[in-house]
Amino acid sequence: MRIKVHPVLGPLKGKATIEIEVDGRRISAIPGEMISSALIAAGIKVFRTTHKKGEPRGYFCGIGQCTDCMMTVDNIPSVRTCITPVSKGMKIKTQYGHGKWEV
Amino acid sequence: MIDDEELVICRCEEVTKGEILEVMEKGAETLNEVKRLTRAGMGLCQGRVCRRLVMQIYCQNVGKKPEEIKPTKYRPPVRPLPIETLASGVKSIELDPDYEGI
Amino acid sequence: MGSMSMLTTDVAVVGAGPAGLYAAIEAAKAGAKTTIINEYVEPGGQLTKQIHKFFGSKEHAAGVRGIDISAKLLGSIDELKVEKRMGTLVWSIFHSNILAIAHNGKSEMLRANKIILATGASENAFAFPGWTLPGVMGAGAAQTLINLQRILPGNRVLMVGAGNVGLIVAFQLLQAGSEVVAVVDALPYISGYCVHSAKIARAGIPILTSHTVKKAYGEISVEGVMVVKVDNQCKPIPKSEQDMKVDTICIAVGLTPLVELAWLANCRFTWVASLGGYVPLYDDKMETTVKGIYVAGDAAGIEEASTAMEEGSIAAISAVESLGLMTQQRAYALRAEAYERLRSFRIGPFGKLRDQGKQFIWRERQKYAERI
Amino acid sequence: MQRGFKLTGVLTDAELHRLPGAPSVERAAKGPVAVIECAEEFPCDPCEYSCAYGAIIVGQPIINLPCLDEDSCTGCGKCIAQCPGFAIFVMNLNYSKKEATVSFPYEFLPTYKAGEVVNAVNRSGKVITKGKVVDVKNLTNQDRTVVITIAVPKEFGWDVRGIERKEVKAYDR
Repeated sequence: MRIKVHPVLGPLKGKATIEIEVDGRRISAIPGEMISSALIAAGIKVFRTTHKKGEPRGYFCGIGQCTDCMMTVDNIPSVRTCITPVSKGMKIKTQYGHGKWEV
Repeated sequence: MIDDEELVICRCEEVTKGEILEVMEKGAETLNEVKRLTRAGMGLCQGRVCRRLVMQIYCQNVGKKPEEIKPTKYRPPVRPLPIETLASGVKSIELDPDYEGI
Repeated sequence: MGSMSMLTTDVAVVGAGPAGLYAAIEAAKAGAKTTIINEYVEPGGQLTKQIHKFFGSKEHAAGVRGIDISAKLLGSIDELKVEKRMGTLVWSIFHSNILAIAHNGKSEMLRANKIILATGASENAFAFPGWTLPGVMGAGAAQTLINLQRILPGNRVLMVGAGNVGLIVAFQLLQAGSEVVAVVDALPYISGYCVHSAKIARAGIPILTSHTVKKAYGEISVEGVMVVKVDNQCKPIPKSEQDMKVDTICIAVGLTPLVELAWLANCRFTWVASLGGYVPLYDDKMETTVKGIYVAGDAAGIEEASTAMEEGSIAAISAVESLGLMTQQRAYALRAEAYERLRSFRIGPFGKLRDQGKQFIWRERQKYAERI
Repeated sequence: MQRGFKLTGVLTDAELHRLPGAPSVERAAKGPVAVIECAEEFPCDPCEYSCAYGAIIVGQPIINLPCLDEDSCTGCGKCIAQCPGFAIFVMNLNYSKKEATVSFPYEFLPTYKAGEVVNAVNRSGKVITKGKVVDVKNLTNQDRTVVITIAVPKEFGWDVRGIERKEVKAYDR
């Protein structure tokens, strides 16, 4: 959910003018925001599953330290979505285990 | 607390508290040994999340304070980056022949 | 290795938070060629998400919001023509004076006469069954989401940790529009400032001391949490469980100085619990045991933004003094002033512990100097 | 064992009346006055500079608890929005025959308008009475900290310290 109004930060300035694709589903995003933000705004919480136990993981540290939020972005696996900004037409996939390079 | 053995400590390598205690029981003496035998702290985040937790478990188990033990080592690169990026910088460093590394 | 191009600078500052920005400003003011490097695209560090008004004195912009202090400091950085390398990570230190930096897929070497490490801190983890479920996150991570990204992490939140970070972020979650179900802390008392706990209490949020998380549960993300009362030994008290329906759990159980680069540079370290863990040894000039490498801010021990700013200045003053860009007398006088201000910050029930930590580091530094 | 505000986050009456920033019961009975509910020594002094009458003294060292000079305090309320800790309130126990007013800082949305009837809360966030908004100030120098004044039955003057936030749903999403 986006915070459209805020008592200190005021109204939300960015507009969700671009579209990205997540596992085939199209969602809107604000140019410049991080991939993880667009996903959470769209209600998506599970970003990947782990390689040993297949457990779901999502946004955890928010500053590119923990690697829990990694997804396959434009066929490149293990992209840290919390510090990678969205771009128009970006194709994002839930990553299973270590992911696969799909060239 | 229940589920203690099953508690995941290293999120990246999915190492449990039970596994850490097990290698210590089998003879792992230093933190470095615990790390290498369990792989706790050797995954994607390189211990950024679990380093302190592993150390706490280790300290508790050997009955020592953090100041009395030897921490695990850091090695470059200390930030995650593609090997391709790393290689692009090698050209520009004059390696000192006497330099013994970190 | 024909076309070796090494970047050079007088003073390299790693980290553009309060300590780093102050260091860069002070170094550039003295005429040093100054380069400031920051991993994140946006400089400002923690300041960029601190929407609350700061405590402190006039000199430290008390009463001004962190976000606005950041904007002001960034203005000075630009005015003083500090070279900014944002979105750039430092992945190693070689030979005590070469920083290996990477930006946009390209790695370069930066030789700096003086290096100031103002790399800040990272959030401590707290492991409980279910802590890997999506919906569990650092309090700082939640703060980044709400104040920087303008995204609500969830509707119902449990905050774990009643220190200042936990209390402040809990309040900011309310401001953003989340419901905070409770703030819990295993300690038998609230370790954060009373003014922060009072704000939370007034908002009707229970602060449960001597309580911890037993487990979080949910199918694919957090659906609820079992909170349990603990005794003095932090042991759970049977049958004291409370089930809370939440979709988000924030962890605020302290910070650890982020000092990987100082380890790589072979700086000597010591463990100081009151300052957050391993801290490099340094002297009253903020210089580590490796000549030319300075440390400031949370990287020199977890403290406040205001003290980080002072330490950043002290480190930079000492660096430019050592470069011959400032007279000894002037550097001495400026440091004395800074320490005078720091002294008034490091007394009282909260400041005292940190002061003792700092004194310990200086003593250890002295002992080390005598040994070699 | 910790007691009082370190355990609950809320000042007890005894703790409150011991504070150097709290006015005496006699002074409070006379009319508008600041109540500075700042109980821990940490470095902070914007309140001192905010007062045009010199009624708030922190002095040196900066960790001193703010001390209220209750005879100099006019209850103007300029200090409320300047306290980064939201710890200053203004109480007017003489607002009318039956009512007292309490002014407090507010940094939530949506905000309130004069005339609205609200649920007034005590330090623990518990609704203790109904109140009516009599003033909402949002001046530039308050830097986005709104100061709301509500009128409540006189006997609640010492206890009311805020209002129940409006439903989160009221947020424009």
